Amino acid sequence: MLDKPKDMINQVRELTYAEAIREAMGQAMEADPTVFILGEDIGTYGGAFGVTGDLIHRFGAERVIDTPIAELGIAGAAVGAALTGMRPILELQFSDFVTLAAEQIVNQAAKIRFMFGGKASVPLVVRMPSGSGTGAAAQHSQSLEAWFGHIPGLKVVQPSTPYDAKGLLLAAIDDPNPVLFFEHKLLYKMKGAVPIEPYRITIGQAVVRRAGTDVTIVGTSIMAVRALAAAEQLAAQGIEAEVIDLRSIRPMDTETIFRSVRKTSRLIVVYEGVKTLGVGAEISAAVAESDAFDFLDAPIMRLGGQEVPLPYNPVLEKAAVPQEDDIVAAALNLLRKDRR
Amino acid sequence: MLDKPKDMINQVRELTYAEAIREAMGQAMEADPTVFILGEDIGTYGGAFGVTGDLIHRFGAERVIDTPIAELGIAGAAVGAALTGMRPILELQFSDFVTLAAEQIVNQAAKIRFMFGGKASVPLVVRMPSGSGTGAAAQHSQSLEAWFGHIPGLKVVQPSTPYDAKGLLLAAIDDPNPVLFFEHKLLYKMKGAVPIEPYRITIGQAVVRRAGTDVTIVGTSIMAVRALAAAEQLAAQGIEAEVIDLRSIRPMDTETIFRSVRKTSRLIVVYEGVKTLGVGAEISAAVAESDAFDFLDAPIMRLGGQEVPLPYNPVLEKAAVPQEDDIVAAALNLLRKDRR
Amino acid sequence: MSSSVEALRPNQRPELANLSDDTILESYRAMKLIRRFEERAEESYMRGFIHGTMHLSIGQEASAVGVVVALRASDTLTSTHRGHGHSIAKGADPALMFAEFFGKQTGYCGGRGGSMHIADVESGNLGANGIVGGGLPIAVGAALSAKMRKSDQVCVCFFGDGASNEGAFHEALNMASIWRLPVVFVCENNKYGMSMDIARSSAVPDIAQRAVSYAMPGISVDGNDVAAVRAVAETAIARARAGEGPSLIECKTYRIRGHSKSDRNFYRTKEEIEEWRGRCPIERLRNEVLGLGRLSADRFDAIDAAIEVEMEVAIEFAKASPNPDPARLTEDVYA
Amino acid sequence: MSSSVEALRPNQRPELANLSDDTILESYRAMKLIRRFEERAEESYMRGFIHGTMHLSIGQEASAVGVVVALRASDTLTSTHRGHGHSIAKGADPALMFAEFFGKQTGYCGGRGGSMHIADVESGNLGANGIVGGGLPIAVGAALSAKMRKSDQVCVCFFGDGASNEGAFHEALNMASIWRLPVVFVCENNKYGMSMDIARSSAVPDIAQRAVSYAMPGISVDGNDVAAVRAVAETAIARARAGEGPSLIECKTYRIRGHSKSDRNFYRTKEEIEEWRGRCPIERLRNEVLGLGRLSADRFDAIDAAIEVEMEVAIEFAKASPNPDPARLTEDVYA
Ligand SMILES: Cc1ncc(C[n+]2csc(CCOP(=O)(O)OP(=O)(O)O)c2C)c(N)n1
Ligand SMILES: Cc1ncc(C[n+]2csc(CCOP(=O)(O)OP(=O)(O)O)c2C)c(N)n1
Ligand SMILES: [Mg+2]
Ligand SMILES: [Mg+2]
Repeated sequence: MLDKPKDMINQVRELTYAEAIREAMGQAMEADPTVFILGEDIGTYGGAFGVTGDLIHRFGAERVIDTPIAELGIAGAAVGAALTGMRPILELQFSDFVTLAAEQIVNQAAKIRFMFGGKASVPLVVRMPSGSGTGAAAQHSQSLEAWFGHIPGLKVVQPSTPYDAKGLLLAAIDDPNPVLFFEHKLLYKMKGAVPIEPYRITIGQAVVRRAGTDVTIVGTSIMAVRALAAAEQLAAQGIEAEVIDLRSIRPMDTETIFRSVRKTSRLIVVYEGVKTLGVGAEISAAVAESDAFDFLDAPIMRLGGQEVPLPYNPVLEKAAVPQEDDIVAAALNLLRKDRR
Repeated sequence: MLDKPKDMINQVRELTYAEAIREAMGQAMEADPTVFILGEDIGTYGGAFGVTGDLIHRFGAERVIDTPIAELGIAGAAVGAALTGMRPILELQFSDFVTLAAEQIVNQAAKIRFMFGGKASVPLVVRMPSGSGTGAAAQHSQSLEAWFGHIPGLKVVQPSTPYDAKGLLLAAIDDPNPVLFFEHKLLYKMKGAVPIEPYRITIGQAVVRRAGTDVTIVGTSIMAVRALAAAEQLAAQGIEAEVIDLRSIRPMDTETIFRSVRKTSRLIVVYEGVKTLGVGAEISAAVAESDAFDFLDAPIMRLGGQEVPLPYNPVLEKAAVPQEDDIVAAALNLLRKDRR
Repeated sequence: MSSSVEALRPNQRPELANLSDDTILESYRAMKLIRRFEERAEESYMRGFIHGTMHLSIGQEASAVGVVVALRASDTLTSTHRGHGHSIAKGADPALMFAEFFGKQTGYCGGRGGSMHIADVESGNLGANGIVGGGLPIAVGAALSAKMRKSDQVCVCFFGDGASNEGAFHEALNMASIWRLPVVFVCENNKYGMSMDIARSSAVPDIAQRAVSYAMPGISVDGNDVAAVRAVAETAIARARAGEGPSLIECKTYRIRGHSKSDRNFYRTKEEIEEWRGRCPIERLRNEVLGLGRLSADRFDAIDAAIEVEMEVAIEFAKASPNPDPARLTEDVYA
Repeated sequence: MSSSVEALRPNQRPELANLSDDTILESYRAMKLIRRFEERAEESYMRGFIHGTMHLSIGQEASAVGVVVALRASDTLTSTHRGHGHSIAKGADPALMFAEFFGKQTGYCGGRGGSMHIADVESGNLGANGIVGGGLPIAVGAALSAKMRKSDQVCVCFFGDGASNEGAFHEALNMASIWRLPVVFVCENNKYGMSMDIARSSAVPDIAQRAVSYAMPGISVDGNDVAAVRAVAETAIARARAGEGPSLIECKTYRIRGHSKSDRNFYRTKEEIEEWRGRCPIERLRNEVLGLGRLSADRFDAIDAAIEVEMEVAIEFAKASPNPDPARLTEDVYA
C-alpha cells in the first residue's frame, strides 16, 4: 500500500504529528471556505496540546472558534452546521469528554442520514487526543475508539504517523460522513516525513509497515509504533514479524489482516483500549470467522489495556497498557507455544 | 448451574419479566431503607414500560422519585447518593439515552473507587429498557451493552427470563459496585416461574439452558430465548445444540463457554447489538485465545445486529437483528461447512 | 401594523388586525391541516396501518403555525418527537408523511424513520428528533452555519417544557447568545413532560424566565392564539435576521391527547383536559374572525373540505406505496 | 453579629467584626496552608517529584476557606480539578496530599488518582474531579442522600465560571431547587475557563444572575475577601440546613498561576495578573486585622512558621513513602 504520490517526493519535509494535523486543517480551510474548526481553547491558546497553534491568526476567530465548555452543545452545533452546508472540525480537548457528547455523535450524527432515508449527510470530523502516558489519570487517558467502532454511520480512524495524520485528516474532512479522528497524545511530538502538498489516505485501508513471515502483529495508534519497535527486537532473535498498522477501525480492513495471517499463521493484536470488548476483540473475531482461521497454528493473542481505569502513578500507568517489551514477550510466548 | 433454592419451590408463581423486576425492587426497598428509585415518569405514570407500576403508591414519592428529563443530572445525582450511603436504582427511560449520561457512568461511577484508592464505593444500579422490535426506530432501539462491557469498574447484566430478572436485580442492588442492568423491551410481557421470596443470582455466571453435543449457541438477552427456540427446530433435524445464556457481560463467564466448546467443537454467538465490536466479538476472541481453540472444528460464527441504525419499518426492523430462523440457518450452515 | 386596517376595524386586537385575510386563511388552513392529519394518523394507527408509537400535537397547532408561517421558505427549523405540526407548517407533503408513518419507501425517510424522524433538509426541515432536547444544539449549529455562509436564514428551534430541563437547553441558549446567532427558541410549554407537571419538573413556572441567564429576550405568549404567537414570532425572527441575536419564546399550550399511544393519563384530570379542549386554537381563530365579520364562513368551510380530500388522497397514496426492500437494508447508512 | 464586638470595634466592617479572633486565625491558617502547600507542590513539580499536570488555586484561597471553614465536619463537598484548597480547608492532611501527588501508596488515593482526584469520602470530601462540571450533579445526589437519610448534612459544590456553561450546571441547579436540597453551589469565578474569558464564554457577566432560572438566591461576592465570602456562605449554609433549599454563590476571584503547568498565558495581560496579585486574600486579611489592631503580628508569624515546618515534614513523608506495587494494579477496581 503506497499512498505517497510519487511526484511529491521532493516536497517532503519532517513535521511532527501535531504539525501535520495542523497543516491538514490549514490546507483544507484554504481550499474550502466551508471548513472551520470549533473547540475549547483552540484559538489564542492554540489548543490544549498545541495542535491548532497559530491557525486563529491565519483564519480568524470566525473560522477557529473558541467555544464554551459544553461538549454536548458544541458537538450538536457541529452536527447542525454539517447538516446545513458546512464542514466542521470539532476538537474535543480530551477524548474522555466524548462521553458528554456521545448523544449528539451517536444518536444524531451517526444516524441522521439513515433516519432521513439517505437524504441528508453530516460531514463532520471530531478530533480527539486520547491515550495514556502523560500522568493525567483515569478521566483524561482513555482510549474509547472501540465504542465508536460499534456504531454504524460513523467512521473511526487512528493515525500513528505524521504522514498518516495529515492524509487521513484531509480524507476525513472530505468525507461526507461523520469521522471520529483519534489522535494519540504521546505521538504529538513524533516527527516524520510529510509532503507539503495536500494528499488523502483512503479511510479503511490498513498498511503493512514491515513484512515478515513468522507472526502477524496488528497494532492501532501508538501500538503500531511499539509493534514496529518490538519487531526489530524480535528480528534480532531471528523472528520476522509482519507489522500491520490498522489505521481505521470502522471501516476495518480485515482483508489485509487475513492475507497476512494466511502467510504467518500467527496473530497478535495490540491496542491500548481496555482489552475486553476492545478493537482486538473484533479483529480476533473477524479472523476466527474467516477462512484465515484455517491457517492459524496458534491461538490468536490479544494484548490490550488492563481491566483497570488508567492510574496516575507512572509505573502503574505504564503497566496498564502494552509496552514494547510486552509485545516482544507475547510474540516469543506465542511462537514457543506453537512449537511445543 | 442451579440457582433456584430448593425450599422455595412451593412458593413459585408465574410473573412477567416486568413484574419480576418490580417485585425485586419492592422487596429490596422493604428490606433496606437506603434503596430508592429515581427516573423519568416512574411515579404515577408507572414507568414508560410500566415496570415501576404501583411502587409509588407503596413507597411514596420520596423513594420513587420522578425526575426532570435530565439524564446526565439524574445519573450524577444517583452517583452522589450512592457515594454517601444510599443504594439508588436509576431507571433510564430507553437505554439509548445512556449516551447522555455516559460521562457520569463511565468517568465517575466506574472510576471513583479506583481513583480514590479503593476507599469509596458506588452501589448504583442503572436499569435500562433496550433492544428493537417495537417500531421505535433508531434513537429508541439500540443495544449498547457492549460499550459498558468495555469499561472496568462497571458490571453489566442482561437477564432473559423473569426468574433471572428478579434474581439478578436483587444481586445488583446488593452489589457495592455500579451495575448496568439491561432489560429487553420485548421480554417485559414474557411470563415465567418466579419464587416469591427474595433470592440472588451471582453476577457473572452464565447458565446452560439446554444441553447439547453438536454446537454451542451462546445468546444474550432475548437472543438466548431465540436460541432456545432455534435449538428445538434444530433438534427436529437431529442436531443437538447446547444453549448458553450469558446473562452477564462484565464479568463474563467464559469458563462455561469454553467447557461447552470443548464438548461441541462449534460455536455460534447470537446477540442483538451491532455485530462489529459487539458482545460476540469478545466471546469469539476469548475462545480464540483459550485452549478451547484447539477443540474447534469450524470457524466461530457471530450472529449480531446488522451494520445499520435500527429502522422503523417492521420488516426492515426484523431484518436488522437476528431472528430464530437466522440462528437455525447459521447452525445448519456451520455444521454443513464443518462436514464438507 | 397597517394603520388603515386598524382604522377600519377598531374592535380588533392589534395582533389580529395586523394579519391580512390571506394570512388568516393560510394560518387557519395550516392548523386545520395539522389537526386533520393527526386525527387521520390516529385513526390509521387504530386500524393497524401504523406501528410503533406517535406523539400527537392536537391542541398545540397554533404554536407551530404562528411561528413557522412567519418564516421564509429558505429558513430552517429543528423539531421534536411531537413534530408533525412543525413539518406541515413548513410545507411538508402530508402524503409523504403518511407514507412514512406507514413505513413505506415513498415516505420522507423511505420508511426508515417513522413519525419521530420526519425531515426534509432540502426544504429547511432539519428533522424531528427522538431525543428530548436533541434539536437544541443542532439549531445553534444551523444558525452558526447560516451566519458563516452569510445567508440571511433564521433557524427556529422547537422544544418542550420538559426539554428545557435538559443540559442541552442551557448549552444551546448560551452559545446562541454569545455568538449572536439567528435562532429563535420556541418552547411549546404544554404543562407536561410526559407525566411530569412543569410545576414539579422546573424550578420556575415560566420557561421564558430562563432567558435572563442568556441575556436574550424571553416572552411568554398564549400558545393557543395563533395571532399572538405570530406577533411575537415576527419580532423574534426579525431580530434574528437583523443579526441582533436569539430570542426565547414560550407558547403556553396543552396537548389534548396522551403523551403517546400508551399514555393512560393518570397524572392529570379530565376537567383539565376538557377545559383546554375548549381553548382549541383552530375554532378560536375561526370564531374570532367570523365574530368580527372579517371573513365569511364559507371561506373556512372551503378550506376544511379541501383538506378532507387532501387527506383521503394522501392516505390512499401511502397505502398504495411499496414497502422498502429488506435487501437494501444497509444502504443509506453512509453517504 | 455579636453586638459587643461591634460596639468595641466600630471601625470594622460587619463581615469582619462578626468573626472571632479564633476564626480569623483559623481562616488565615487555612489560606496560608493552601498557599504554601501549592507553592511547595509547584516546586516539587519543577524538581521532577510530581508528574502529569496540576491546577493551582494560588490567589483563590479565600473562596475555599470562607466557605468550607463555615461547614461542620459532617458536611460534604464536591470539588474540581482546581481543588487543593477545598481539600485542605476541609481538613485534608497535606502529607497525604503530597504523597498522592508524588504517586505514593500512602497518598489519599494510593497513587492512583493524583492531584485531580484527591478525595476522602469518610471526612466528607467527595472528591476533586477531572471533568469540568462533573461534581455538580454528584453534589445534588449527596444532598438528596442527606435529606433522605434525615441527616442535617449540607453539601457544598464548588465549580468554575467555565463549568457554569456545561449542561450539568443547569440540570443540577434545577434538580436541587425543585427538591429543595441542602446544597450550596459555589462558583469560583476566576474570570477564565482555561483561556476563555467569561465575557466570551457566558452570555451574562455574573454567574449569580443564573440563579433566577432556578428560583434560588444568587449572590456575587468579592471572592478575595474571606470574611465576605464567609458571611454569604453562612447564610446559604443555614438556609440549606434549615431545609429551605439551595443557593448559588459566586466568588469573584482570579488565579495567579496559569491554568495548568502548560499554560503560556497568551490570553491575558501581565498587568491584569499583577493587579490581582495585589489583591492577595491572605495578605489582605492579615493587613486588615493588623490595621485594626485586633491581633498582633506574631500570632500570624507563628502560624506561618508552623506551616513551614508542617510542609517540610509532609514532603519528607511523601518522599519517604513507598511506591504502589504494580503487581496490585488491578485491585481496587471493584469493591
Ligand atoms: C433524552 C430523552 N429523554 C427522555 C425521552 C422520553 N420522552 C420522550 S418525550 C418526553 C417528554 C418530553 O416533554 P416535553 O419536552 O415537554 O415535550 P412534550 O412531549 O410535552 O411535547 C420524554 C420523557 C426522550 N425521548 N429523550
Ligand atoms: C468536561 C471537560 N471539558 C473540558 C475539560 C478541560 N478543562 C479542564 S479545566 C478547564 C477550564 C475550567 O474552567 P473553570 O470551570 O472556570 O475552572 P478554572 O480552571 O478556572 O478553575 C477545561 C476546559 C475538562 N477537564 N472537562
Ligand atoms: Mg411538554
Ligand atoms: Mg475559571
